[in-house]
Amino acid sequence: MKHIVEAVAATTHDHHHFFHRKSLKATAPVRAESEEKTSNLWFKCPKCHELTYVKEHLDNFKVCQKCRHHQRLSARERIEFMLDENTFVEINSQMMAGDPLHFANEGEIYPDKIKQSQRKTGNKEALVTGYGTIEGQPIAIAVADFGFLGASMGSVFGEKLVRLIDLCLERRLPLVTISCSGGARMHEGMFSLMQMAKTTAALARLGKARIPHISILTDPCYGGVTASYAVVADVILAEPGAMVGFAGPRVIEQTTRQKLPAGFQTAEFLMEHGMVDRVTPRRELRQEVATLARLLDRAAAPVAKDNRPLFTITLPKKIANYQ
Amino acid sequence: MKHIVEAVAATTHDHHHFFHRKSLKATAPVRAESEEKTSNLWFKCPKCHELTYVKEHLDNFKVCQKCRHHQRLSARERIEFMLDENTFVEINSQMMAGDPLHFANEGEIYPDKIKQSQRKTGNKEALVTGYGTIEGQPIAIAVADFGFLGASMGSVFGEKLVRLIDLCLERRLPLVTISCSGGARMHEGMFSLMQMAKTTAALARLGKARIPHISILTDPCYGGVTASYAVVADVILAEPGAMVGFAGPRVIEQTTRQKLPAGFQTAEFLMEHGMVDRVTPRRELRQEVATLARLLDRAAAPVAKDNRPLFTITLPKKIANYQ
Amino acid sequence: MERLEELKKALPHRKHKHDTAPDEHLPPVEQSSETHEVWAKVQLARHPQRPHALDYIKRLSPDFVELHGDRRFADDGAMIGGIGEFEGRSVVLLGQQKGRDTKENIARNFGMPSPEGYRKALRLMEQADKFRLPVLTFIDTPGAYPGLESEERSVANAIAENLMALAQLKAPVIAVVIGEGGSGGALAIGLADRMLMLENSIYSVASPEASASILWHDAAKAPDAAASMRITAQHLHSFGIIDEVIPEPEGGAHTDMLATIDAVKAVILRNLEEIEAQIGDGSEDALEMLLASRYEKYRKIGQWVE
Amino acid sequence: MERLEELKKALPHRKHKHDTAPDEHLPPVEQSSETHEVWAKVQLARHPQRPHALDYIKRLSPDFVELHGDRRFADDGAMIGGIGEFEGRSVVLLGQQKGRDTKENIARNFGMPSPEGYRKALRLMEQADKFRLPVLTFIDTPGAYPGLESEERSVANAIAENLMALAQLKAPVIAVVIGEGGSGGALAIGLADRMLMLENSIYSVASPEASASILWHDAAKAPDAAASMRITAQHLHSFGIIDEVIPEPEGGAHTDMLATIDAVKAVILRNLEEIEAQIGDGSEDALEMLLASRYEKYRKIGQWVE
Ligand SMILES: [Zn+2]
Ligand SMILES: [Zn+2]
Repeated sequence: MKHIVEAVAATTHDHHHFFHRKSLKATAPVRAESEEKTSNLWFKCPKCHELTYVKEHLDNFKVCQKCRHHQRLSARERIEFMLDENTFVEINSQMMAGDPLHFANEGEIYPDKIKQSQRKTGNKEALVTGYGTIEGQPIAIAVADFGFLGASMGSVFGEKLVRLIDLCLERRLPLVTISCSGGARMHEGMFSLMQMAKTTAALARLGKARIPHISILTDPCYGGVTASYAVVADVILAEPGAMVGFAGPRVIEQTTRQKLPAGFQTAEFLMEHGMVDRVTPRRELRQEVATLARLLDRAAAPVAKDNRPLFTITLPKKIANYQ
Repeated sequence: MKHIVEAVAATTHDHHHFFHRKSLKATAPVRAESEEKTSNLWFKCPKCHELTYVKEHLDNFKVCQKCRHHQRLSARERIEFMLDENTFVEINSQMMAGDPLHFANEGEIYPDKIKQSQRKTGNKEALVTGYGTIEGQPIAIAVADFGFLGASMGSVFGEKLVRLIDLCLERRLPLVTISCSGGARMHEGMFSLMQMAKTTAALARLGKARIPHISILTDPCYGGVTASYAVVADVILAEPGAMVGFAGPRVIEQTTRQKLPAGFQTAEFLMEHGMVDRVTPRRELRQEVATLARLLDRAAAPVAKDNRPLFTITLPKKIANYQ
Repeated sequence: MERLEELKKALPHRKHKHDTAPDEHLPPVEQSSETHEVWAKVQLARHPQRPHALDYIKRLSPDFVELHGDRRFADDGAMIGGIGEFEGRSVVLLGQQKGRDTKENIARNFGMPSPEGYRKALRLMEQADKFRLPVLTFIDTPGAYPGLESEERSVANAIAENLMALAQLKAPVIAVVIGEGGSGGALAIGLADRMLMLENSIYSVASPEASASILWHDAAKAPDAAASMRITAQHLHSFGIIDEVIPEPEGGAHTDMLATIDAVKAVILRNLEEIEAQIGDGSEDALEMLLASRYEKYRKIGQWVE
Repeated sequence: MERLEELKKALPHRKHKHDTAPDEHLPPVEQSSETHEVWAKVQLARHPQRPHALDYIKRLSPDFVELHGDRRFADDGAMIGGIGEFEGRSVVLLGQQKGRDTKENIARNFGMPSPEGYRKALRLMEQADKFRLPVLTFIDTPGAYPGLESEERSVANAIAENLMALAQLKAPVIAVVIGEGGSGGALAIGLADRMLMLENSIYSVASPEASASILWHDAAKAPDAAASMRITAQHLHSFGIIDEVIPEPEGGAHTDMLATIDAVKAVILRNLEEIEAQIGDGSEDALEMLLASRYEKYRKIGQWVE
């Protein structure tokens, strides 16, 4: 179904001014998802097959104008879209996975898999962390990159998130997490499973300090991430159509022989079942997260009866040197 | 279906020695429920129509030996059965209802309805409160009497429970409530509804002092009582077959036209739906409540960081004079 | 009817005494004119064009962000909850929401919350406690939904747990009855430091219809029940059960929504500022005293003879 | 196989360093004998006659009172919870329970809890926190039940909230893997001050079968997956992920249930007494320090390079 290019441009254009001057830089590689790509000029939506100028598609933050399909974003794209320009300061960018299990799979060793993902995404690991502002509101942010081994949570993912939480505790910065994950980092075995406990225990400290955590669930989000930090938040937002769950649909069908209902595990399914606070279109996320952070950021630090801090947070010495 | 009396006596007899030496005194009037009564000698079970010697029936705490139907008990019978002999000390026995609404219904004024119930039950109000021991374990106890205006919760019901909670706070006594209720005391209007807030707010203080509350739900228990203190407890027990809910079955059928499932709102239904901790046969209640109270009674009073009590409980001056 | 209304208001506000016999008698119920007058209030309280919870919430907090779901089972359209800014401070806002038309009424179950609606409110009360955010609640419900599933997932447990959370919530709580205060289903967001009612709102232990069928087995006698059960703002104020009656425009709130909402807003703000002044720096000691006075408020409600 | 076992045990317990490259290489995986040995452990961990959670609970706490239901939706037979006395103090006991026969297995869903099972555990964890009661958990599950309803009522939310509750629970928490530690569904009652494992128990991020199908698209390769994923008590002890391996009778726990249970009882008691000694009078300060050290325990788990 071919649209007249001008019409597309026109409608997209209208949409354009609805957005603040931000838009994804054209340089950002448009291949976070393995969509069919007609050419560098055109983008073909994998869901409704609508054709859109790549430039327009980027202006609309990779959301299809016709069917609203929210294409996956890399961590860099997501940070660029969410944060005010030039305010993002990355921390712990150099941390890299160890290889505690000396994992090899069909002749390919884990360190090589890591190097492949690093080349592919430009990140050293699946989670990118740092701080900046959204609509002027200071926040700390952790963004998972599905391109990096399916954003699987391993030791580095966990430690970087926990160090970011240390920063939040030290500077009373609201925490924003933008999660997606294919599940555990099998290559790190039980080290990976334990990151669920580690990250959630860190959030417990954040909560006791009355610092807000806003979690955004993006497509796809399964396994350990969904069953730990990503759903223990003061507010949980989900992008329209995002697939979010604990066990994958295939496993459920095999185990239960049950026919899964339409829309199973979509963001809308979760909303209906009371599991997310809001399903928020991508272009409204900036404003909404900024508002929520501002509203929840006012709570004073808890003070004990004699005004001594209710509990002392032991922060690791190394907070100082971040880079 | 007529049993040979000896057989009945024999079976009942066997049962007898399973119980500790306690049994309901024969003098207790056997008419808590409007069952058909063949004569003073025999008791006919309203459910399975089994005939039992009244004496045997009392020995089995008014539980039908054949079908296990748990006949309703008056507050006096309940206290006599639950507490070690001669350990019960009643408090606030003289409190009587006011008449804030000057309520009259078809020529009959509220104070007269009160007098009728007082004659019928021997209590001044629907709730009997005091303290004593169960299997040696000291506890405070509040027992509702369905015979008194359907154990409806009015001002006195609420104030007596809250004063008992004051006693628990002062002496760190576990609280045992044995509830049944037909709902709100219409005659006191909003004063009655507000007792839900008053009693629950008092339980909040009990909880903060880490003093346990064990709630026993008995047949029938509906409305305000079920939606306030009776289900805010550390452990909720229910007698087999007890009908417990918020809205009555009739109201639900009228509103929803839905066919209600068999066993709807029975204790077993609640257990299946996760709402009660245990369904406990009457003759096991003493032992179970004593064990639970002992296990939960060990928590020390909460101490703040500087060992000052975590919060000061303001107790009304009048705790001293109870009678 | 107005004349009687003036007379009523002129009655001195009696601080009821709880431990002695009621010293003076309320005027006996003149069946007809009193009944007529009370029933007029009931109809105004239920007026289809009366402002609903969301109308207040959006005006008091333009940047209100609605938060959905109980994180256990489902989202309930009959209960609205979320956070927003109210006159410069962050607050949690809760309310039962009726529909404006049949379609919306079906979606919102006519403002009758299910267990998950109360548990959504519970979750937001816990958030208010965590961040020490004042809570404003707008009460307008015929009662908790009396359905099969409400019993399966225990609306009774949900109501009771809300009362516990509100009793321990370390921040100011202000509740306003804006229409129908339907029994326990209303009280579940109504244990507060300040209890306010609009002049033509009602708050009752059971609806007039239910009361009539209980008392006289004839729901048609609802007007008589409404009169004898003392469910008007004025009655409840005289009993000390509510703290303040908020005047409505002549003819009822629906005749001038904006004026009504702004009147409510002003009264809420005054009450909130009074409580905030008492709390001062919000130290734990100050908040413990807030809870103690909230407890005393309910401890005093009741009339008996010793 | 025993010889290799001895050799393994003789390896010095390495306190893993988290912020430098792993300094010495674990012996490479000799495919056959290691695989064979690990798979034998997996089969013992899953042995139908292996002692189950209730066997331990009833022996450690003869007066154990089982408490049912999550007070939200239902009671789940796959999760056992309650209170009882353990060597003179009141404790909360939790465990995933498998069935002994098909009938019981169906009733208990083969020890695979649903969301309401985890929420029953949550409720009892909150009670333990309220009364400062130590919590003993017995882990034995293939994993959380992967069903349609588990997603509807969000088992993910239930697991995460358990982890939060355990992280803040102001009383000692001791977890023991007595059979199968099935991924997040096991961890949901496994965030503890002391993490113990029976010698022939396993604890893995995914079951051997699931790992094999993920890694090689062939569940039949479960034995290879079990070996390479390092899921035995010995491996996890060497990684510092668990604190102590509890020896079993020769041939496995099922050969002498009582001996196994009493061995576990002794190790639990020792660990509990150690923690109680640290807590002393149980003042808030002491309990804050308990939580801080529990946090540090998990903060240290992970290997990376900077
Ligand atoms: Zn499209
Ligand atoms: Zn019978």
